[in-house]
Amino acid sequence: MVPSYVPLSYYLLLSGFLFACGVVGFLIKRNIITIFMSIELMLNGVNLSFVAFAAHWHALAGQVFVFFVMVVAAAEAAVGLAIIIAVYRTRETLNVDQVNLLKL
Amino acid sequence: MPDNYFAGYLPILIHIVLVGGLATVIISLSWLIGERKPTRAKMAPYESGMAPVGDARGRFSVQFYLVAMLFILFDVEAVFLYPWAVILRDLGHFGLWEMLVYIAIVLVGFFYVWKKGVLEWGPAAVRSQAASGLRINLRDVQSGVQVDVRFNDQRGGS
Amino acid sequence: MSVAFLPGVLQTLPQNADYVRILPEIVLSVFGMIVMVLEPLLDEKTGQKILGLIALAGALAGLAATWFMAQVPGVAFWNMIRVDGFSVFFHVLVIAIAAVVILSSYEYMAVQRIRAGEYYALILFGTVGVALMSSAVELVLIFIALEISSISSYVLAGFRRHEAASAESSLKYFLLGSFATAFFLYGVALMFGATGSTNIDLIAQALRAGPIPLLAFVAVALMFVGLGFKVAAAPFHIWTPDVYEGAPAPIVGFMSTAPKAAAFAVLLRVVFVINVHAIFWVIWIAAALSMTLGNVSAFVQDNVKRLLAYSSIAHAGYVLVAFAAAPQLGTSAVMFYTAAYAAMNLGAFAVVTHFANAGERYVTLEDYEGLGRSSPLLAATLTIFLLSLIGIPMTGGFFAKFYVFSAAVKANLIWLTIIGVLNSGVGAYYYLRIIVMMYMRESRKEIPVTPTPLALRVALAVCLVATLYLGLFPGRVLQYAQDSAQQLVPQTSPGVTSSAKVHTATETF
Amino acid sequence: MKTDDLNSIILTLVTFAPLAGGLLLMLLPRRDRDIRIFALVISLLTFVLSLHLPVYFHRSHPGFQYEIDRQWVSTPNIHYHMGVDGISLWLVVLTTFLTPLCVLISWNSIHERVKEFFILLLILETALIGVFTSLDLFLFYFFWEATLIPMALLIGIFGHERKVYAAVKFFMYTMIGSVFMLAAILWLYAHTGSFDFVVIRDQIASGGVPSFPAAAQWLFLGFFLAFAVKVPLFPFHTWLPDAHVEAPTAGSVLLAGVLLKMGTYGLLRFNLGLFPEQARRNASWIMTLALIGIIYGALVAMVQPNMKKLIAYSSVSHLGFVVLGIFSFTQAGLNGAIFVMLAHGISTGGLFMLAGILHERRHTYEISEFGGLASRMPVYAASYLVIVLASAGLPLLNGFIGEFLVLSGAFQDKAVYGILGATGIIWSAVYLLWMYQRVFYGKVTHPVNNSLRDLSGFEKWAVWPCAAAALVMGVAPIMWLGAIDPAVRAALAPFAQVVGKVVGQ
Repeated sequence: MVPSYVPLSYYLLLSGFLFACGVVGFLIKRNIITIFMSIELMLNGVNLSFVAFAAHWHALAGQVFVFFVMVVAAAEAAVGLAIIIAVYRTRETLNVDQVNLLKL
Repeated sequence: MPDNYFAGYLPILIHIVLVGGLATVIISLSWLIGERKPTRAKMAPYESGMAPVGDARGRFSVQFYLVAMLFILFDVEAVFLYPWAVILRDLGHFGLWEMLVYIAIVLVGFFYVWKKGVLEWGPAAVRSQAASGLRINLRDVQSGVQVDVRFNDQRGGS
Repeated sequence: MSVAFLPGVLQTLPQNADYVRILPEIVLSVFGMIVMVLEPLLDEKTGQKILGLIALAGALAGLAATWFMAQVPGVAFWNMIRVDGFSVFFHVLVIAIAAVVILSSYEYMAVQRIRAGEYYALILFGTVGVALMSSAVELVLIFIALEISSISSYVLAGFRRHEAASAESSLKYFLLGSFATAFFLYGVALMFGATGSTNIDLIAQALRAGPIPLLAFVAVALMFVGLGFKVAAAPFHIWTPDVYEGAPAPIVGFMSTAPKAAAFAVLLRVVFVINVHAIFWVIWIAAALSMTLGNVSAFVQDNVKRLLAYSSIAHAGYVLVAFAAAPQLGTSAVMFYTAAYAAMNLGAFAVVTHFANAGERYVTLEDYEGLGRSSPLLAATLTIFLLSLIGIPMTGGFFAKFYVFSAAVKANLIWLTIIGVLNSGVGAYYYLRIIVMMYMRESRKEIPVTPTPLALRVALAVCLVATLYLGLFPGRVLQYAQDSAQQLVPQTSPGVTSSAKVHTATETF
Repeated sequence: MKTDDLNSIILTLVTFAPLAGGLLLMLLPRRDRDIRIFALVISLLTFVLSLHLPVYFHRSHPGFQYEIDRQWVSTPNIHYHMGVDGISLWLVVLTTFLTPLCVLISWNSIHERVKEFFILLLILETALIGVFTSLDLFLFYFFWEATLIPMALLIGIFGHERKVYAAVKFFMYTMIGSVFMLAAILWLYAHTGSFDFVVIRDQIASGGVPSFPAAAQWLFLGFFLAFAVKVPLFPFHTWLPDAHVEAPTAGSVLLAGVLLKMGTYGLLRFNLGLFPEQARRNASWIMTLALIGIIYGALVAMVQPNMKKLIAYSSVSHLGFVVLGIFSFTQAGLNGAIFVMLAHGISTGGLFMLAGILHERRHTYEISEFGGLASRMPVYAASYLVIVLASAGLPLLNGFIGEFLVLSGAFQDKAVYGILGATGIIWSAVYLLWMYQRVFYGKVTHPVNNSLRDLSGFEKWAVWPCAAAALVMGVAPIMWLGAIDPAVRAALAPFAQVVGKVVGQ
C-alpha cells in the first residue's frame, strides 16, 4: 500500500538543500546577477518549508506567508535590478571582483 | 507505510531511466555513425539562408527591463486579490474597503510610474523625458541603458 | 496571524482602536505617498523645498500620531501589533530620527545637486518599516516591516547615483542585506515549524509547554544571524564600512540609527521569547567580537565615515552586552543606549554631512584639520558628540555605557564587562583623533567654509539637547524604559530569569 | 542661622562657581584683556568662597562636613552627595589657591585662543574640586573623567612641540586606567544598591555585601590601577614627563599641583576606606613600588638636561613618598602623606611657574642654556631658591614636615622602608640644588641671558604667594594638621580592628 503523503522531513531536507545551495552560490559566484539569483533560491527554499510546515500543522497561514514572501521578493528583485543597472552604468561590469572601489 | 514510500513511485523511476537511456542511445548513435560534412551554409545560424544581421548578443533598451520589472510588481501585487475574492462575502463591507485601500495604494504607484514617463516609448518618450528635466545622454542610449530609474537621478542642473 | 483566516474569527473585525494603533504608520505612509505623487508634478527646482517640508510635516505628524497611539495600548489586528510602552518608545525614537535626517538633508540635497523628491518619500517609507518593526509581534509582519525599511534604505544608499562608490555601496548593502533577511526568514519558517505559529506570544506559550525543541534553537540562531547583519554586529559586520562610506552622509546617519534601533527592538522581543541561555554564548561572543573588532579596525581609518562605521560596529557590541545580561535590566539599558546613540551619532553625521560639501569631497581626517579655528561652533558641537561617543560624563553616551555595563555586572558577566570597559577606554583613541585634528592641527588645505543653514542648525540643536539631556537627567528616560521593559518581559519570561542569580524580575538599576 | 544655610550649599558654590564663570566667559566678546580679568576675578572669588571651608570647619570632628545629599537620578540610585573631611578639605583649598595663580602666570604667555584657554582652565577647576568633594562613587567617577577633557585639550592646544602626542598619551593612560575603576564601582553598586561612599563603606565593614570576599582583591586592584596611573606610581609613570614637558605652564601647575593628588587622594579615600583588609594585604608590594618610584624618580631627575623634565621626575619621587606614607597605616605616615600632597602642590606648582617664566623668555627648558642668572634676575633667583629649598625638604619650609612624618611612619611600619625612603630626600636635595647651581651661579655662558628681564608684576603675584605659603606651612604646620589628624585617625580606625595594631603611638 502506498501512503498518500510525503513525510515532512523530506520537504525540510529539500528546502534546507535549496537554501544551502543559495548560500553557497552567494558565496562563490562572481556575477552579480547569479548572486542575486542565489538569494532568490534561498527565499524559495524558505517558501518550501513554509508550505511544508503549513501542511504539517494544518495551518493555512503558512501558505499565505508564501504569498507575502513572494511579493516582498518581487519588490526586492525590482529594486535589486535597478541597483544593478546603476552599478553597471558606472562600472560597465557585473563581476563583483571588479566592483571594488570600496575596500572590503 | 512511509518506509515503502518510494515503492509507489517505482514505475515513474523506471520510466525516467528508460526515457533517459533511450535518448542517450539515439543521440550517441547519430553522433557515432552519422556523417559530418560541415559547410559555411550549414554552420550559419539560420540554415534557411537568412543572413544574420548584427550581433546576436546585442543589447536591448533598458526600457524593456523596466517594463518587465513593473509588470512583475503589479502582477504579483494582484496575487492578493485571489484569496480575498474567495472569502469576499464573509468579509463584507470591511473586506471591500480594505481592498479598495490596497488598490488605491497600488494605483498611487501606477500614477507615479505613469507621470514619470516610464510607460512612454519611442521618440516621444525621449522628448517628454527631456522636457521633464530628465536628460538622456548619448552614451546611455548606445549602451542600451536608456532610461533612468528615475528615483535616484541627480544630474539635473549639473 | 494564523488565526486570522479561520472563518470563525472573521467576526472579530478590526475596531477603530486598531487603526489608531497603527496611526503613525498610516500617517507616515500617506505623507510619503503625497510626496511621491507630487514629485513628478512639481517643478524640478522649486519642488525640492516643498517636498522636503511636506516630508518634515509628515514626520512631525507621525510624532503627533504616536501620541494618539500611546493612548490606546493593547493588541490590534488579530494580535499582530502590540502597542505598549516599548513600541511607543521606539516609535518616538525612529520618527524623531527621521525628522532630524530630513532636516539635515535639505542642505545636502542642494549642495550635492540631487533633485529627486523621492528621497524624502523613501525616508518616510523607511520610517514606516522601522516603526512597524517595533510594534509588530508577529514574525512574518516583522519580516515585512524589515523589508520595507531595508528596501527603502537600499535605494537611499545609492542616491549619489553617479558616484561609483555610492552605487557600489547600494549594491553591497542590497546583496548582503537580502542575504541576511533570507536567514531571518528561514528562522521564521523554522520557528513556525517548531511551534505551529508565528505569533511571538503563541510561540512563547508553545515553548513554555514542554522541552524546547532543537528546531527552535536553530530558528532563534538563524534570526539572530539575520538581525545581526542589520545591527552590524560582528562577525556579520563586513558590509558596514563600505556601505557607510559610499552612501550619502545623512542617509548613513539614518541607517546607523533607525533600522538599528528597530532591529534591536525586534531582537529584544525575539530573544526573550526563548530561554536566553540557549543562545547566551552566541550573544556573548558576538558582543565581545563586535566591540573589539569595531574599535581595533577604527584605529587605522582615515575616512571619517568609515571611522564612524567601525564605531557603530563597536557600539552594536556594547548594546549586545546588555542583551547578554538579564532581560529586565538589559532591556531598559538597550532602549536607553539606542536613544543616546541615535542622538549623538545623528549629530555627528549631521556635522559630517555639512563639512563633506559637494561630491562629499571632504571626509578624510586630514580635512578636519583646523576646523576648530575655521568653524568653532560646529567643531565644538561635533566635539560634544564625539565625547558622547567616547562616553565622557555629562553626555548621553556616558550613561548609556554606564547602564549597559552595570546591567552586565549585575548579571555577573564580569569578563564581558571588563572586555567592554577596556574597549571603551581604547576606543576613545580614534574619536580623540578627530578632536585632535580639529583643535590641535593647523589646516593644510584650502577648505571652503560654508554657512550653516537654519535647518541643519535645528537638527544639530535637537541632537545636542538630546545628548546633553540624556547625559544630565537620564532618570526620566530610563524610568520610562524600565517601566516598558517590565511590560515587555513578564509576558514572555518563563525560565528566562532562572539563570541569573543576583536579580529578580522587579529589581531596577 | 545664616552660616548654617551657607554650610549646606558652600560646596556646591565652590565647585560650580568656576564652571558658571566659564560659561559666562563663553558669552563674553573676544577681548583678551577683559577675558583675563574676568577669569582672574572668578578664580579669586572661588578661592575666597573656598576659604569658608577651613574657617568654619570643626577641627576635632572626624567625619564629613558641609554635607549635601540630594537624589540626582533615581534609577540607578545616584546621589548628588558632597562633603569634605580633613583629608579632602585642604585639597579643595589647594585647588582654588593654585587656579588664580595659573591665571596670573598665563596672563602674558597665552596669546592665542585666550578665551578657550581660560574657559578650559575654569572647567578644569570645577572638575578637580568635584573630585575631592564627591562622596558618591558615581559623582566621583563623573568628575574624575571630566578632568580628562579640559586637561587633554590644554596640553594638546596650548602645549609645545609634541603636544598632540603628549595629550593623547595622557588621555589614553588615564582613560584605560579608570575604566577598571568603573567596572569595580559597577560591581559595588550591583551588590550594595548604592553608590554612596559612606553607605558602601559601612556595608562592607559590617560584612553585609554578598560575595564580597571573593571579589575584594579584584575590586581593590580595579581602583588601585586607576589611581596608580594617576599618581603616577612606578611603572605607570611614563605619561607624566611627556605631559609635563609639553603642557603650557598653567597646565603643568594644575597637573602636578592637583591632578596627581587625585590619585593619592583616591588611594587614601577609596582603597583604604573601602578595602582596609586588602590594602593591608597588598601593602608590601605597593610600598616597594613607591620606594622604587622615590629612588628611580630621583635618579632619573638627576640626569635630566631639561628643567621641566627634572621637575616632572621629582614629582614621581615625591608622590612616591605620599604612597609610602599612605600604606604605612600609621598616624604619622598618613598625616605626612596628606601634608606632602599639599606641600608638593605648592612647591612643585611654584617650580613649574618659575620654569615657565624662563621658557617664556628663552623658549627653552635646557638647563645648559642658562647659568649665572642670579646676577641678572635677582628677584627671580631668590624666589626660585625659596621654592627649591621647600621642595628639597629644608626644615622650616613645607616640604620638610610632610616628608619627615612620612618617614617616621614608614619607620614604624618597617625600618628598611624608612631608611630607603630617607635616601630619597638626599637625592632630591642633590638634584634640585645642582640644578639651581647650574642655572643661577657661575658665569653667564650665553650672552642672550644677559638681557633677561626680572619678574614682572603679574609673575610676582603668581610666584610669591607660593613662596609665602611654603614658608607658612613650614612654620605652622599645625594649622593644617589640626584638621587632618582627626580624619586620619578615623580613616585608620578599621586597621586597628583588622590587624590589632595600635596606631599613632
